[in-house]
Amino acid sequence: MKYAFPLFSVLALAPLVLPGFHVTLLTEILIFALFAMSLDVQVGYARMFSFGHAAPYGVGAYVAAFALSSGNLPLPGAVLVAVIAVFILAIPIGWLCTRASGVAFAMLTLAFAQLAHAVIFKWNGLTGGSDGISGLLRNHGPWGFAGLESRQGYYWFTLAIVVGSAFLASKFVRSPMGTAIVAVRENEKRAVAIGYEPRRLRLAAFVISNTWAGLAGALHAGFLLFVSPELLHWTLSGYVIVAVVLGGAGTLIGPMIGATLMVVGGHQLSAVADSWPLFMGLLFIVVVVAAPNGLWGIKSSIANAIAVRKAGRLEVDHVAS
Amino acid sequence: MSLLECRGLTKKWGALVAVSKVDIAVSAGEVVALIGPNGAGKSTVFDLIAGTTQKTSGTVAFRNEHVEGLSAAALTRRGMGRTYQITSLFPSLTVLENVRLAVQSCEPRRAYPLFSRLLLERTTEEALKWLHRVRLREHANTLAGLLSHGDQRLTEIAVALAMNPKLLLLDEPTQGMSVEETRGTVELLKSLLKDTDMAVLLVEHDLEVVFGLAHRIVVLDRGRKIADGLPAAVRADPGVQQAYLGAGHVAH
Amino acid sequence: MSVTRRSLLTNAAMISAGAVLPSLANPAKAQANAIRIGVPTGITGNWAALGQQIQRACRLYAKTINAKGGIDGHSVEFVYEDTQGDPAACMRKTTDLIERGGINLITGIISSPESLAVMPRLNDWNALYLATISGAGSLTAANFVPNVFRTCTSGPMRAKTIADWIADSSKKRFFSIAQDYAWGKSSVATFEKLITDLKKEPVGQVLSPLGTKDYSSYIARIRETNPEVLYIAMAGDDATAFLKQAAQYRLADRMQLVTEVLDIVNIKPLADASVGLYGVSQYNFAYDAPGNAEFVRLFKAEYNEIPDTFEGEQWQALEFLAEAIRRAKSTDTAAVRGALEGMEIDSVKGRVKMRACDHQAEQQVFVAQVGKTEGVPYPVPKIIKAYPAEAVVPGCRKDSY
Amino acid sequence: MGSSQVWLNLTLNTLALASLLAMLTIGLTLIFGIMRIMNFAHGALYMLGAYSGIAAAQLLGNFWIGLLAAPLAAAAFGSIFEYTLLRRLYRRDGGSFLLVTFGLSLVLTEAIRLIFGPNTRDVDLPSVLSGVVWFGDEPYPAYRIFLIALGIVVLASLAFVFLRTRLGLLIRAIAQNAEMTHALGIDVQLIRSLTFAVGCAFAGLGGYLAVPLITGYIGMGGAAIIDAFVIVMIGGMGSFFGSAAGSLLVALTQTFGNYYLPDFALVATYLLMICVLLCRPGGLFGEQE
Repeated sequence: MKYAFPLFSVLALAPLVLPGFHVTLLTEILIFALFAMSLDVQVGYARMFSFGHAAPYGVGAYVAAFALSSGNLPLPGAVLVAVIAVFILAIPIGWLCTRASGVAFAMLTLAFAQLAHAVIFKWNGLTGGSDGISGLLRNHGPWGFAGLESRQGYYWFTLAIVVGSAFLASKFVRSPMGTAIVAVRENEKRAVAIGYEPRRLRLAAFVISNTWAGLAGALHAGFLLFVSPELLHWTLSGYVIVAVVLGGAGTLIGPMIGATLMVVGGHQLSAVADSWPLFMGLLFIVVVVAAPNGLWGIKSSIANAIAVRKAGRLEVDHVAS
Repeated sequence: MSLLECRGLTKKWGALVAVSKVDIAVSAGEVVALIGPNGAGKSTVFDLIAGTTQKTSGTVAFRNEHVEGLSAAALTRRGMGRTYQITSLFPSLTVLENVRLAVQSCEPRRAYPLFSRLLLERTTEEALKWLHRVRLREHANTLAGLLSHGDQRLTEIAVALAMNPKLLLLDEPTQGMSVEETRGTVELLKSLLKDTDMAVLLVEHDLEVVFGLAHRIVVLDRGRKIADGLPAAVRADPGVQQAYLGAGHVAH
Repeated sequence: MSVTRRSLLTNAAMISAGAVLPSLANPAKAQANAIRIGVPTGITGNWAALGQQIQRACRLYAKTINAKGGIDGHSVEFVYEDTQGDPAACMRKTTDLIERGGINLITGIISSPESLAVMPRLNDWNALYLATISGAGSLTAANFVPNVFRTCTSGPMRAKTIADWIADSSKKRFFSIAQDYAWGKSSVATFEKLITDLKKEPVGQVLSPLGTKDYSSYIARIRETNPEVLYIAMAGDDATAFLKQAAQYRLADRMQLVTEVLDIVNIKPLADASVGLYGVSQYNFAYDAPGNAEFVRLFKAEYNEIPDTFEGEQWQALEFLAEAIRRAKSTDTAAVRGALEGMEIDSVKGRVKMRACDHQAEQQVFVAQVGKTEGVPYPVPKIIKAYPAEAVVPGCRKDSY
Repeated sequence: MGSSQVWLNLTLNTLALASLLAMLTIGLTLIFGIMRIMNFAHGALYMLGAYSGIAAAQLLGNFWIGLLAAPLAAAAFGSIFEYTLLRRLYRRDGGSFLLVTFGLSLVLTEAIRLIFGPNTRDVDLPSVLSGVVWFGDEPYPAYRIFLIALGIVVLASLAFVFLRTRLGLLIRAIAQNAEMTHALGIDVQLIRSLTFAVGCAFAGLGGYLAVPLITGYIGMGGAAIIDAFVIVMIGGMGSFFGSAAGSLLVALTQTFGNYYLPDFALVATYLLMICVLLCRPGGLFGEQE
């Protein structure tokens, strides 16, 4: 990750030179990237395809919205409360969902997400029903710190959280637990034989992934200052999975790139062409055909190709001498 | 009392008797080889001991404890490690990570600490030590799936050893290796087993390997034990010669 | 750290400056160039049919007014963006239109959640939004913001119109079916309260989830209750599906069907099965007003069709906006807002007044019945009675009666 | 309307809905069984069937033509897709299929909007189907009776093909073990392509048959795909009989649920799926993991 620091520096300095709208767009990209990265922990490392990842995202957003509006908590406090709430909810739901694996797991997550959507849609008094909760405010901190209220302030806040999360996630997947999760994905029987418990590891991956999605959702609430049941709609679950696969599952950075492409691509394409979904669809198809391991996979295939060519040359040299 | 004590092991597949009333005992520090012609039931006996196949009758006692019906994971925790005939590493993890997973599974903290740097450092060090001993140190950061076949088998051994087993079940450790690799592996195993009280039960086709390593040899033929003794005695046993040579003659 | 902190503060200052800038820059830009109006609407996705109505009205308006030399010499230009009905996308598109495009006039947003997401920001953006579809009562009540004007009718107004119309009828027993979301629920609540006040009896109510495909169970329930009138608060594809299935069960033979939304887009697929259906026509192509006759003529010439509800509603909004810009002699937000407040125009629905207190346009609402008419190949809503604004518009900043 | 009439009504409604759902899901489950892929484009093919059926029926002024055109169009399009794209991907993991079929559904939906416009489309029923059947003094739509009859005929003939013909045997064999079947000298690829085409044809037919109830609209595919997945999961992925049973169960839940507990209608199907999957992760008729 030799590019991490320069990239971070560029992103951190961006608001100083970019016009306002670009900062807004960057904030949205960062949040969606975090969301996609959170799903990658589950999909890429534990191979648990979730069709209901909008649920923790949406619940995180709603809890943060309650905390901001009714609870009057400062913004970081609201985000923290949302993360804790999603964490607590993820444990029992994950426990149930991890009873199954493969497609059945995916459909269970979908079912729970649809239930969450129905509850939020129906529970008018609390959630505002289909109209959602609007007019949220980024409340001051306890010492009147108002830096997060501005567009740039919120961008830096988001950037810090997203970069921190990406750093932690990359540590996590290489951590003792992270490698154990990959081991279960690669060869479950063998992992059991050397003493690991797949269900517990899957549950851990589920809870961590969901909690991170909740964090992204809470950031979304603070960003748009509006929440509505669309945040829990299955189409969002679909889009985030597409972002993960598009970018390259199991790489953390790939899904973030996929997410960026989906937000920027969707936004720019729709500005120039009415039929932009058609072009997005074609793009997905082309990526699948041309880049089996997603966009980030292109980089490693190029690296591999170079390595193979070098190795070939060495061999040739060897034979020649 | 031996470390491993099997009595009357029997396995029937319907009417077919694969293993019949086999007794095997392995003591601490002992290297026992299980040999026999194809279809003699070596692998079945192995699977019965490792718990991956349910036996029809008989008993398996490990460290004075009946271990019937225990899962592979439970046996591992009790100190019975094994390698697999078909290599079963985690291909997209590095060699180091493969071994580290084994080291770390023996850690008392079963809560899988998330970011314990100490644990990570200690287990990495331990894993590197094992890699060093199987001479794979320089491949530590290679993906296991990209290793040569021989090196994968060595990694398998390192993984098994890393869990500090009291008894190691080695399932054809040199299968598919070149003559040179086989020789190297035998030397390596010898050196690994030199100052340890770990016991080994070895299934192997290659008699070179068997006679190079084993303290004692158990011979199976058609599911029955036909010999059990020191290498020299077994080599001289007419029954064994009959079983091997007879089978060989028929085959040729 | 100190650097970050300082730049943070500098930037906070820059933003507050930025919020003021457009209002200074825009009039000058508008004087020199075209008047640009942002339309974040549903071009693709589930809302495409309504989005098409919005776009058709805007295109025709631009073409017509620019042919006449624009507004005070400035041509009018619409910038369309696709939101697919998603509030987050609508927010992004609107931000883009306003901040990057330098536009301060927005119209054509479809869903109520989209409107509600955008509205709290309008003040910071110093931009105006003219609501032409969103019927949620709260837009001009609990969620009122000064920079929003609703030129179309609201849900409560339509419910009130039907209740008034029913007051004259001898029918007593009423059943309601509504889509299970904010608008449907508030419509049913308003309607049931009003008819209860009229000493009539609501005998049952069903809320159908959005996207329901099979309405047969609800129809069975309605048949079992056997009301005299069925009040329907449904819109979009769900409305079409329900009306179609109701027709297959011959529901109209047993009871009177009254729908809060009588749009051509929903009844056209039903063909003759829709004949006889009653309902509220927010805008009606056959309404006899000079402005409407001209609009329908232009529309037919352009699209070879008669205009539907939101084509009329959108046209009315644009007439309001154009007149306000003329009177304000600028597109400056505050000036246009000032001009709009209390402004009266002769629109496609007759005389319409934008009241100053909550920015709801006071206008008459029509009750119509579907029937055949000359020159149109499919049945269309025909006005049977018009209710004046005084009777149907709720009190100021209220969405109930 | 007496209570026995209500029951008769609800039962018929259940059967009619089940028959529509079965058309939608049979294709999905067949394709999963034989190819192990989740076809996210199934909803878009359903929509394609609806729109091409409407177009054909309107062009020739005959409803019945649509019953032919819809499955043909969907099968033709599905085959082209299978031949040009899916075939390259058989060795890939689930993610590739997800992305490519998701991409296709975007392309197809948007192409249909471009060709047919965003407005709702409908088809005229012939008089024999647009009428009603009287049960006492209660009218019941003839079209729903037609749906029930058609559903029974289609399911019965499919069951015959599945259980009694060589093709059915091959399909079941490939679903169980494709490599083994291939080793027996059978052209697995041909059977796969055929099954995919047939699966798409049923999606198309289902879409067209739904038009007289819900009309054809942009977004009908998206609404259908989730229902279809739920039913296929409840029945068991890859199981023909499972998807028939799942359709009936879901139709039963929705029809009676909407009548007796309308507030829970939204979640009833999902609760049903959760219960089934927690007890039998492979679905009612699927292989248990």
